[in-house]
Amino acid sequence: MTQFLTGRRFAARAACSLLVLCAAAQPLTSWARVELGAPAGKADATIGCMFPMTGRAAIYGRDSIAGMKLALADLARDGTPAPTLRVLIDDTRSKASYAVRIAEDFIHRDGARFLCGMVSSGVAHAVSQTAQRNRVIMVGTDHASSRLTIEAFHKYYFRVSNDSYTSMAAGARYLAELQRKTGWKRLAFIAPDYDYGHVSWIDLRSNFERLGVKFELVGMFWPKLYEPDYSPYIDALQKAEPEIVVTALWGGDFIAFMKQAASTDFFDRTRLANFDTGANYEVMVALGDKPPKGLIVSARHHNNWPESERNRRFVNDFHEAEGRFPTYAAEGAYSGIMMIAAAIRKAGSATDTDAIVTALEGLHLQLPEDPDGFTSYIDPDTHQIVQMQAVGEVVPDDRFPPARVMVGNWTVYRAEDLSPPPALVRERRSRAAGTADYFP
Amino acid sequence: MSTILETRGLNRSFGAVTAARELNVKIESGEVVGVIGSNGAGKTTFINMVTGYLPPSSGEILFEGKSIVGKSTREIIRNGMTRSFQVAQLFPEMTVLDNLLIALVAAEGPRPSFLGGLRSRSRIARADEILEEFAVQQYRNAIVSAVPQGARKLIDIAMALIGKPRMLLLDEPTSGVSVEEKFPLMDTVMLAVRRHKVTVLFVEHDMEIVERYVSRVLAFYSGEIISDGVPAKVFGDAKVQELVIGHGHGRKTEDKERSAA
Amino acid sequence: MLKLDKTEIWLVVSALVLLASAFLLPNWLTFILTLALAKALVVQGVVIQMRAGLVSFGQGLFFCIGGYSVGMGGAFLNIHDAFVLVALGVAASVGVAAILGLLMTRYRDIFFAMLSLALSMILYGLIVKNQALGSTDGFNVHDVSFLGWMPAGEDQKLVIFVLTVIVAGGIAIALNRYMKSGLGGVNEAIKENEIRVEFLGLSPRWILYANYLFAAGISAVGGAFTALATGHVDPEMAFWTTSGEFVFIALLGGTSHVAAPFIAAVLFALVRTYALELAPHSWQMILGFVLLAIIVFLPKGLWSLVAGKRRAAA
Amino acid sequence: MTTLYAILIDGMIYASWLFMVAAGLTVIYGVMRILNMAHGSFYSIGAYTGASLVGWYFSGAQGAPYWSYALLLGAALVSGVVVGLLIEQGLLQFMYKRDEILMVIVTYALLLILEDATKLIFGVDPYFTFQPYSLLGRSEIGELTFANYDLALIAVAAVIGAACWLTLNRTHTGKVLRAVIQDREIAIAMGVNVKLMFAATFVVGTTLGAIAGALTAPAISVSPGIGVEVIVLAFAVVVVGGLGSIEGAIVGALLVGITRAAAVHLAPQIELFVIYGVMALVLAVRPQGLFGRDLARKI
Repeated sequence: MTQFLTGRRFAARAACSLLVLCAAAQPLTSWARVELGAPAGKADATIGCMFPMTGRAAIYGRDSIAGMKLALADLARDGTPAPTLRVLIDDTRSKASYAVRIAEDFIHRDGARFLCGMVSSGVAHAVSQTAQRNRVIMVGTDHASSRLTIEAFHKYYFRVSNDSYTSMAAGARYLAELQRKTGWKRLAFIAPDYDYGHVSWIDLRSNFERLGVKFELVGMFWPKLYEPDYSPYIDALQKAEPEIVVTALWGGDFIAFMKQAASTDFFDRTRLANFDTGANYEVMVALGDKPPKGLIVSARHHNNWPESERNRRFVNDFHEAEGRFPTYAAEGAYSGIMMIAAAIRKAGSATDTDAIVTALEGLHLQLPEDPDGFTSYIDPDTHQIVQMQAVGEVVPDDRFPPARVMVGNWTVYRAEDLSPPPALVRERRSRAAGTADYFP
Repeated sequence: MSTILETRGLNRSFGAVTAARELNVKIESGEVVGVIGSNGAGKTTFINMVTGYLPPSSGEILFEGKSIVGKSTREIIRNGMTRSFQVAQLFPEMTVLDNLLIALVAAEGPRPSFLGGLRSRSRIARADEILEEFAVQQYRNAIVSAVPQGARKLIDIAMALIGKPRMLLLDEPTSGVSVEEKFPLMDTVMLAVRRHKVTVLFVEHDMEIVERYVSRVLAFYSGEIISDGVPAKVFGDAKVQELVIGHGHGRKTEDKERSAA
Repeated sequence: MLKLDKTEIWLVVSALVLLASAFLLPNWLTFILTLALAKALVVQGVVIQMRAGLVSFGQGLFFCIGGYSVGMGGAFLNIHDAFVLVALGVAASVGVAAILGLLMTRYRDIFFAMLSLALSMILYGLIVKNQALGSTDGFNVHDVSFLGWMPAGEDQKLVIFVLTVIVAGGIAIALNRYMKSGLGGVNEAIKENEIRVEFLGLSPRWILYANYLFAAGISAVGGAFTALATGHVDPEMAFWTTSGEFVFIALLGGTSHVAAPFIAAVLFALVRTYALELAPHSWQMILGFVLLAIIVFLPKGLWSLVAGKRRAAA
Repeated sequence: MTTLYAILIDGMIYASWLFMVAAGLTVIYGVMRILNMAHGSFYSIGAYTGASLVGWYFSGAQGAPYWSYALLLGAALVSGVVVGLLIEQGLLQFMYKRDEILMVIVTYALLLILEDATKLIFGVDPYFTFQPYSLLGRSEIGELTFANYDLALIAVAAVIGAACWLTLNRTHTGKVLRAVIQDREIAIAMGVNVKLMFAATFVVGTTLGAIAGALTAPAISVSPGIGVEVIVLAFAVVVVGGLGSIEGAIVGALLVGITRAAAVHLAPQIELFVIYGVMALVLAVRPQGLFGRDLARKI
């Protein structure tokens, strides 16, 4: 009589599968993981950082790691006694569920008191909720959606790079001045179809309302992230005949959009503006020596602005260490480490989280992004760093090879004009109470 | 003897071709009715209509007094009329035993049980009885695709009988079976059929088989029944000789000539 | 009451071993096991239909419905009990399957595969374009309580692991019964020769319909537990490459034994985790070669390796 | 009115691109009954080889720019034939006895392998080679402007469509191919060298996919994942038109193309959803597609 499966055979199978489990049980240190700074035992505090290290956004991960190395080096060289920091960096693979998993490992297995980094706002939003649940401080260095400091704000979240609201505030002011000169009326908006794209539009519109800028919205387009073919959107944009097109496309998408638009007469009839990531060094390199006409761009950090001693030293140190010039992600990561170190020093302890939170609120720290005479500081209410922002046009400039163009004709905006008014913050936070952002 | 199957004014045409014209047939329960006719004579159309696989263009089909026109194959099978296939339709990658067990499960009701095991002791015992009855027990655990054609035919018919039908259509049971196996196969089938008191509708080309096992013959030609009666009468009928058997179908006639020469 | 046959006893033993090992193994491994077991439930959904001859290239549809029901239940309907959320996911999934099943069971092999793929891509398209559901980013699943009990942070993952093992074990026993039952046998018969099943007086279409609903239900359970374990849901769950992965694992294990999908899912998770670490850019290639090897050398799946040639041997 | 023109012309451009992508897939299924999941990878291999060759050519900037089109086609032909032969001879020829659904999964495995292979060979960063696209300039139709390159694509797609249709229906090899499609066994029995036919068909199929990729490369940023993106679109077209029929692929491409163009212009929100909606609708009504043959159930 055939037994479905004789006990003996089943036992063999169960044993072999258990064997596989045990073989897999020895601790899997993820090879992709990078460790900087002091070893486990000697560090005052451990910082768990997450960046995309594979796929299209990998360049930002690489630059962030280099930025952190510079920060640790500056802390060591700096006279005043600084806390010894241990920095662990892992690959989020730009996937929220995976990043949440790494964050929990950092907290429970490595005892990290700080989380930092993250390029995509979606990933940052997921990890931010994990940070809140575990009462661990999270310092954003590269994601920009203003939702994290407004709707989904919580006590342990801080950000050390300009967010979408700040960039759009600078952009709205620039376009308001441009309207007084050229009287443009027709505006279109195109951004990637995910949280960051939609929040950028909300921030731009609320800034336009605050400044009383009247315009006719002739089109809004939402290509998906990493869209390879923008031609249908470019055709639709041309039919809408806008005078100004504001975009929140970033990195490879922004470059692809410009190159595809350049093969049409798009730039003869419209001016393209990108206030949050447009001036990134990676974009300048990709423009080669024939940039499209009329580009208006800004970014969270520029290699050639401000002309301050601190910024020049940061850029040169980076170039010496890495053999290339940094994208804006590097300065964000650098500021993150410097902020954490300053906060620990000010709070006097590396373990009392609440003391560090109060230390961070309102903390002033001179960063490469600050022009002479201004010092960045953390807004106590939104925990968003307050910095000046410079908007400019693309001009020939070969001081930073291989780029043949950089940004020039700067218009610089004071930091205080760019932060969201408290009333708007309260109003947006109350409206968020019922949605998926709201976190008990 | 009550009428088990009756057709009244049965017609079926495919476009211009009329495959069945005004067929009026009455079959009593217990009869073994042979159906002969050359290809395209309307035999297959008649069989497919009667087993509910093909709806008639017009006319009535009554099985045990109830009309089965428009009923799904499933309902007709449940009412007790089933069929076997010229090419045995079995479950090729399963064992012969499993094939019978599936047929036994199906016979128990339209909604097979979710919990009760397929290989229950009672079902296996019943399957073994059937294997003995059809003398195919040595293939019990063999995969069907490895079983010879003759045995497969027997299993096909056995599975049809499991549902305790009152009427069974045998579709050329001996086609593809070697000459030596033909008569033993038919003896086994007829024994089982008689034991289950099943009326048989019997499509066959081999006149020797028809003559030996059939109580009545329907001869088809271009959609009409040209002769209906005991085998001797039908085979004697001049029209049948010329239109049906004359087409060189009857192996008997060729053997006679060869032996006579 | 429940007379367990030999396989079911081993299933219970394996479940108990897994539960015991939960306290020994590092928590990143229990996390991978939770995801693998949840995924295995969806693979079981694919296997049941594969045994009846239908290859579902869109099982991600129900996996996603299960996951999003848990997510949306927590975020919008303020339901935070794990059991209610999982039940919500199963109900939604079976409801959708009840409607789609009427259409789907009319098709076989390539057409069934393509239609199921199209339907899951429609759900993907709907979610991606929906702002309230966080479009492509998806959104976080709120913390859940278990009949009122709210475990602390890290223990929650352990509780979810225990729950997954118990539910997966229960479903495995039910599936074992199902595979060995009359209905299970008829399933395989439909794959072999659907016309004969019809001529035995059964309706293949309604049996496939029951299969479709049952597969949708356990796939939703898989989706729900995945959402609870990862704490995040995104439209990727309904994308066709996710469904392709379920088919991959179903083939990896083979369809002849109830434990095969579980073992295959765990092996797949481990191979992928190591491959991801060792070769972040070519782990898919490794899986591709493994799949090819399975199809060429082990058509019945890894399972045939272990169970030996039991049919021929008898 | 202009939106109607815009939809029609955009629809035509998109339909011609869809047809070129789907042609290889439907040819291979028609003759060999293989639904080739890896077709997207041939598309991306064609795109990558085309983009890198043209990129290299323009970085040197010596030769006349118009040679880049020849380079694009050359890249497609070489990569298509090489990869096609490698896969057909190396793997598929041993598997023709397997049933259809298993072949789908074999090609799925091939997809996984080829996707990573392209990442290893061509790297992860996107390739921008827009010169051939902008070289042809633009033209005005009514108040709308369209890239001449896109309009040229319509012509190229028409040529490919006509070529496939003519070879299949008006040549001797076409008749033999159709015999193989009807019944493989009988074709073998009649002395048709089916092995050669399959090898040739598969290579033609992969090359068509590679050509589609290479010709699209100048219009997009070639980056990982474009292959996976394209497969599902090609399925929608082929299934709507009817698996294995060239006319079906043409009509399917037009239907899906114009529907998508309408969606982009009128209701961008439902753009992705509308393609699969059309596919599900046609499958529900006519499972074998608009031009497919109804497979009779023989007992």
